[in-house]
Formats: sequence, C-alpha cells, structure tokens
Amino acid sequence: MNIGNFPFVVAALLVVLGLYALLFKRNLIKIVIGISLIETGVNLFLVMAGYRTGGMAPIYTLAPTPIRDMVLPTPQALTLTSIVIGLATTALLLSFAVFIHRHYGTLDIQEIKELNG
Amino acid sequence: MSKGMSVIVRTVTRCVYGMILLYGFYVIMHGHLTPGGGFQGGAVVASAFALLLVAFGAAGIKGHLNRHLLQTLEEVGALAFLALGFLGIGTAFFYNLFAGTGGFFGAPAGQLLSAGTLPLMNWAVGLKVMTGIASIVIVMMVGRRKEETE
Amino acid sequence: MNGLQSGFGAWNPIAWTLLFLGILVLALFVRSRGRRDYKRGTGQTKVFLSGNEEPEERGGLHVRADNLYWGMVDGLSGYYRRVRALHTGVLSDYVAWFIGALALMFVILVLVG
Amino acid sequence: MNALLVHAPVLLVAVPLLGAFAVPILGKLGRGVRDAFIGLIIAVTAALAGWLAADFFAGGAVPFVYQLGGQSTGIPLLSGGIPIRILLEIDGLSAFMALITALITLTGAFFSFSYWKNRSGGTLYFSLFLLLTAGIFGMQLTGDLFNFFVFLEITSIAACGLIGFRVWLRRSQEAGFKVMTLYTLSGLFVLLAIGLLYSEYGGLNMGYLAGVLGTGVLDKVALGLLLTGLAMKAGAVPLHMWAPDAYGEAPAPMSAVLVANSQASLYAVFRIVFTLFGATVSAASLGWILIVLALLTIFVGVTMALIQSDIKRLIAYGAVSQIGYMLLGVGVGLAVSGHAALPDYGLVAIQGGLFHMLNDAACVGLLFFASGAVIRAAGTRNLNQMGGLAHHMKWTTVFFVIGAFALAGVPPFNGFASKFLIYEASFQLSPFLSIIAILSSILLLAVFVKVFQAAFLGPRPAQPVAEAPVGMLIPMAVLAAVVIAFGLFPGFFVDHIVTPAAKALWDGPAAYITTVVGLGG
Repeated sequence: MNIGNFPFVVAALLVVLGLYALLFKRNLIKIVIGISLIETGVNLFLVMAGYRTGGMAPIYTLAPTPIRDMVLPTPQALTLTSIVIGLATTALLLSFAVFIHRHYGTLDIQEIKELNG
Repeated sequence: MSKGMSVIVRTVTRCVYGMILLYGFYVIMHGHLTPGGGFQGGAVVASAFALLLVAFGAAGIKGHLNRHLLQTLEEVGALAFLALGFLGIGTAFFYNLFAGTGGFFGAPAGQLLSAGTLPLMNWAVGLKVMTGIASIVIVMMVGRRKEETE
Repeated sequence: MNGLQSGFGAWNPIAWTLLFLGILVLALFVRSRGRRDYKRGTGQTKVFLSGNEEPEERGGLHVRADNLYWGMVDGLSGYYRRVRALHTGVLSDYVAWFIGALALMFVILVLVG
Repeated sequence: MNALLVHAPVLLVAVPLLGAFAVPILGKLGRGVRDAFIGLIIAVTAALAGWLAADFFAGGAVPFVYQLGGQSTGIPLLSGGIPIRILLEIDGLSAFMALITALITLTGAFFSFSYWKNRSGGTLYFSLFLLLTAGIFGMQLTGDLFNFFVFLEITSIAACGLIGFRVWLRRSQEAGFKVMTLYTLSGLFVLLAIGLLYSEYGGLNMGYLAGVLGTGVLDKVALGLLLTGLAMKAGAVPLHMWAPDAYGEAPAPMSAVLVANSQASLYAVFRIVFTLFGATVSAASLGWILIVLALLTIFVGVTMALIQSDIKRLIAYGAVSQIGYMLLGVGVGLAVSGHAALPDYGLVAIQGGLFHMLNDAACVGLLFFASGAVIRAAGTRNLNQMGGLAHHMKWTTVFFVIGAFALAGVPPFNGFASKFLIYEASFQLSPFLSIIAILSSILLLAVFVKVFQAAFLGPRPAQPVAEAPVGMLIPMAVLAAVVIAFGLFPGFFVDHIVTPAAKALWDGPAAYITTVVGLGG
C-alpha cells in the first residue's frame, strides 16, 4: 500500500471509532467524544483530499512556480469552517449534558429516555 | 476550585499570559498574509482567558472579565463582519471595496495593510471568536461552581 | 383556471363548495319540515341512550383522549407493540437505525442502481 | 431589474443574520424596541422573499445566479472552467421554497411576540429564531455544496438551541441532546459526501458538479451518504425518531419553523436526486427508494400519532407523516422520469408533492400555533386532562378545525387539493401507493377528531379559561386564510407558483447547469 494513503486509513478508523462510541458507549460525555472523533476523521479526510505530495503551504505571496507545487487551499478553508462548526456543536452538546445531569442525576443514555413512544 | 491552582501555575500564567495574547493578536492581524486568521487568533486569545480562569479560579477573575461585556463585544464583532459585507453591496455582497485601490488597506499584496476588507473581516471575526469562546468557558465554569454549591 | 387537472381526473373546489352549500340548504329544508307538535319538558326531548337514563353528572361524561379508538388500537395491538418497541427513546438505537439505513442505501445504490 | 431586487437573494440571508446579532444588543434597550426591530427585520425579509418570487415567476422563471464578492452579481467568474466563487442560484424550486419559509417565519415571529409576552428568555429566543431563518433561506438559495453544509449546520445549531434553551425544563434538555447528536451525525456524513465529490471532481458548485458527475462507485457512495443524511434531517421513517422530540419540546411557534427546516432538508434531497445526480443515476431505482421511504413515513407517522396523548407530540407525528406525502409525490415523479415515454402524470406527481409542501407548512403551522394557544389556556399538554375548551376559545377552535381538516385532506381545503394530485398521479404508477396514501389520510382525520373531541368538546372546564390573545389569533387567522385561499383557488397557485418549481425538477438539470457553467465555457 502506498504510504500516501495511510492518512485515509486513519480517517476511516477515526470515523469508525466515533461510530463505535455512539453505538456502544452509554456515557453522554463519551458520546460527545464520539461525535468529535467522527468530525476529526472527516476533517482529516478533507485536508488529505487537497494534499499534493511535496506541496507547499498555500500562501499567496509565496506561491511557487509552477503553481502545481502548492497544496490546494480550498479543502483547508473547508476544514477550518468545519472545525469552527464543530466547536459550536461540541459546546452546545456539552452544555446539554451538564443540564441533563442536573435534571436526571445521571449521564447514562440508557436511562435518559423519557421521550419515547 | 474557586481558589485556583498552585503558586507555580499562577506565576507561570502571569508570565505567559501576555505572550499568548500577543501571539493571538499577531495571528489575527496577519490573517490575510500567513496561515491563520480571525478564528485561529481569536481561539488563541480565548485560550489565554481560559488559562486565567483555570489558574485563578472563577472567583479570582471576577471583575476582570465581565461576561456581559464579552457577549456585547461578540455581537459587535459579528455585526462588524456583516457591515463589511454590506459595504460592498453597491457591486455585490462581500465585494472587496478597498483592494488594490492604493489607499488605506490598498497596498500591494504581501504588506500588512493590504487585501482591502479582508484584514478588517479578520479583526471582526477575531473579536467575535475570542469573546465568544471566552464567554462559553466562563458560563461553563460558573455553571459548574453553582452546581457544586447546591 | 380555477380547478386542477391531473390528466386523469379533475377537481374544482368552487363547484364542490357550491354543491356542498346546496346540499346543506336542502338538508336544512328537510329538517325544517319536521314535526313541531312535540311537547317540551317531557320525555320526548330527552336524549335517547339505548333506553338507559341520562347520567346527571355532566363532568363524568367526557370521553378522555386515551379511551377514544380503544377498540382500534386494541385490534392493532400486535402492530403497535412492535412499532412502539422501535421508539425506545435511547439515542444509541437511533444512531443504529441511521447506520443501518446508510448501509442499506449503499447496498441498493451500488448493487442495483 | 431593480437594484434592490438584484441583491435580494443575499439579503434574504444577510438581513435575518444582521437581526440575529443585533437583537441581543437592542434587547438591552427594552422589550418594545426589541420587538419592533424584530418585526421590521422579519417583515423586510418576508417582503423581499415575496417580491423576489413574484418577480421571478412573473418573468418566466429563468434561473439566475448571485455571486458574492465578485465584480458583478451576475456572470460567474470561471477559472479554468470551474466556478470558484460563492454562488447563490435561484431557480423555480428555490424561489418556491423561499416563499414557504417567508410565510412560516413571518407568522411564527408575530405569534412569538404574544407567546413570549409574560415569559423570560425572549431575547435569546428571537436571536436564535433569526439565525434559523437565515440558515433556512441559505439552504434553499445556495448554489454551492459546501455552503449548503454550512447553512445546514447553522440551522442545526440554531434549532437545537431553540429546542433546549429553556434549561429549566428537563425534557427539553433530553430532546436537545438527542436531536443535536443526530443532526451533527447526519451533517458530518453530508460533509463526508461533499469531501468525496470534491476530491473526485475538484469543484463544489452544484451546477458544475451536475455536469461532470460520473457513475462510479464513489459517486454512489457520496449519493448514499447525502440521501441518508438529509433524509434524517427531513425526518423520514425510519430516521424520524428525533422529530417528535424536537417538534414536541420546542416552544409552539418554533415547532412550525422546525417543520420549515425539515422541508429545507427535503428540498435538498429533491435538488440532489434531480439536479445533482439527475443525469447519471438510474431515476427508477432512486424514485422507488423515495417511494418506499414515503410509504413508511406516511403509515408509521399516522399510526403513531393515533396513540399519542401529548397534544404536541401528536401533531408532531402528523407532521412526520406529511413529509411522506411530499416524498411520495416527488418520488413518483422521479420514478417515471426515467421512462422513455415521459408520461405526463410524473409532472403532476411532482406538482402535488411540491404543492403539498406549501400546504403542509400552512396547516402544520396553524395546528402548532393552535396547540400553543391550547396549552397556554389549559395549562397542560396532556390530552387526557383537557376538555371543553371550545366553550371559551371559539376562535382557536375554528382555526384548529380548519388546520386539522386541511392536513387530513378534507375538501375544499388546500390539503385535499395537493393530495388529490398525489393520489391521482401515484394511482397511475401503482394503485397500491394511492390506497396507502388515502387510507392514511383518513386515519389522520381520525387522529384529529380525537384531539378535537378530547380538548375542545366536553363539559365546561372547572375554571373558565381565557381565549388566546389577539396577538396569537391574528397569525392563526393569516394562516387559516392562506389555507382557505389555496383550497378554493388551487388552479391559480399551481399554474403560477408550483408548476415552474415542478418544471425545474421535471425538465432535468440542463437549465441549472448552463446558468453556472454555460456562460464561460
């Protein structure tokens, strides 16, 4: 296997690990960690999608010739945006977890099921 | 927890606090030239606030970081960003009005005062992010403290 | 212009409304032809409940929401037991449904379409 | 074109966003100033959406783009054949959806003024409300996949903030956590799909991508991720479990806007299957996927609604089932669009599905508003503890009955007009489809008879209750008027609004693509 594909394997592993946490972990905080893991995996995938072997950082004034030696800036902008969104999501989820613990006295997702049926 | 952490942590915090702030503002100001920008710089600045909060505790920083002021500044940052977008509406929303005009912020690419409205947008975003993250950290910290007293 | 054509049938709400109003007027007319010589305040104006006496406590007469359609829900109890068991309220199960639907979608799209 | 109208697409996003950030500051000046400002922002947004749609449909529904940050708004900049700018693209479907959003947010905001009159937390509520409005408009107008993801996440965060911002209510926290987790999960898979498409084709613009997409396995994986993620956000069975939690625990006016949010995700599903993948993937199999989802959604939604005893959860399941009718209409249209003969009933089915979106927004909004007034008067959400409200709340009763009849498809209200088109068209594909649809519609009427009997009929309540305030009745009256107008004059609306939107799907992606990439070559 080409060593350049290794990051994609890591990204896939991160997503799978995150899904594992979502499916089998019962603690709310671990579920939030699972979401963060999936997000990290997707972000890693996005950055890798724009990488060129041996490419330079995409800085306008340092643009190399030929310009093909620069890594793509667009996926980096996308990743950045997605990180910002992830920050807001994680903060919101954690504050929900804080208040759920205050109301229900537990962080076990199996016991937080008043809304069913 | 409200008493903060040990003398070593507090002293180190005093030493590096200014440096973190300086680095954060550097990242914000050079957002249009180097990797980084408003969000990253703002997050760095907010991490300095978080460090203060951890080292000195919620009681220790009372009066230094006003949550309501932070939240108002966050709205101002967001409004400033939108206002910069509206500035270009004579042509198109977000049109870069000042770029390449030779005046203020119109210098050739690569200088600090270049790229038109982009550095201004970075400042606005930086202001929003630093105050926003700081107020999230403070709210979570204060919420925790209240829970402990209950 | 006003109605809808489906290429198969047609629907004209104005005509339908006019017809509805016409039938309503007809029904009211039939009703007005009814007998007026009944005696008020006697057994003739009492509610007929299969020969039973009308209960006096009006508050107890209201059929509550869960009692409605009792027979239907009971008749479908096999279906409802299964469907309610799916709505567990546990987040992990909802995530599992999502993963399952995703897998099924992949299988269908890659193998069939 | 008018100068303001040229910028209307971006203003629809920017003006509510401006309001969202300015409301917390203006909130410090007092409630009157804040409410007047919010009313102004929402009214301006709705007027812009109405104006844009009116001008667009009157002008023959020719798609156009708005380019952010360019030297001009119209012609996109091309760099090597790939449009790199941030584009908003308005075609018939986008303009139609913007109209729905404008209707619901306008009435929802004015209902909210009355709803929050004697409660705290209004400033945060309205700030998030405007953020959600901006996000929904953004989802509907954007021509760029990544921006679509950003707006999707904006709506997720704002919606969950609105579900859970009343931190003193324990069930709202539970609903907020669950909904946010599922929204984020589906959003991340949508992002993964966008990343796949980008790495394969090097573009994010929908028009550009639609022109170059192939039929490889990677495209199908991306399509599967997009479809499942967006079906989750739209609330299609079996991915609907979050929807009753969300609609049920949000404040009443918010539930109506959350339905508009789900419809925006549904819009994205239609956009993806018709425009993005329209030329490459087998229409029949995609169409049948949508139809199966639709039948499950219709049937499970209605039957689950029947056994609820919480009034808002009941209406929420009803709203879930209506998502199925839209999927059914458009799915039938998609399934037959692959036929060589292109039978006409495909277009009729799409018309029905889209018209039902508009009708569903109005009826479900009306029902959620009425449920808010009912809960406020009865002091409980449990239908078993209600009764006799019609003695004191005559207007609310009338509006509730109109909304319930319309949603259940009773003539001559608007729900029947759109369901008529769906029934007739799906009957021609397979009679089984329309049998399920009609049967479920009848069951839905039974569901609302149950609510009507339990909450409004019966002996007078022990304590007299007050009629809803005028501030709540007027938004309900507006929606009721819309319901009746669409019901009595469906031909007019179908000809002028729905048909251009349906044609944007039915005629294939060619017009959408050439608007973006045809100009520069």
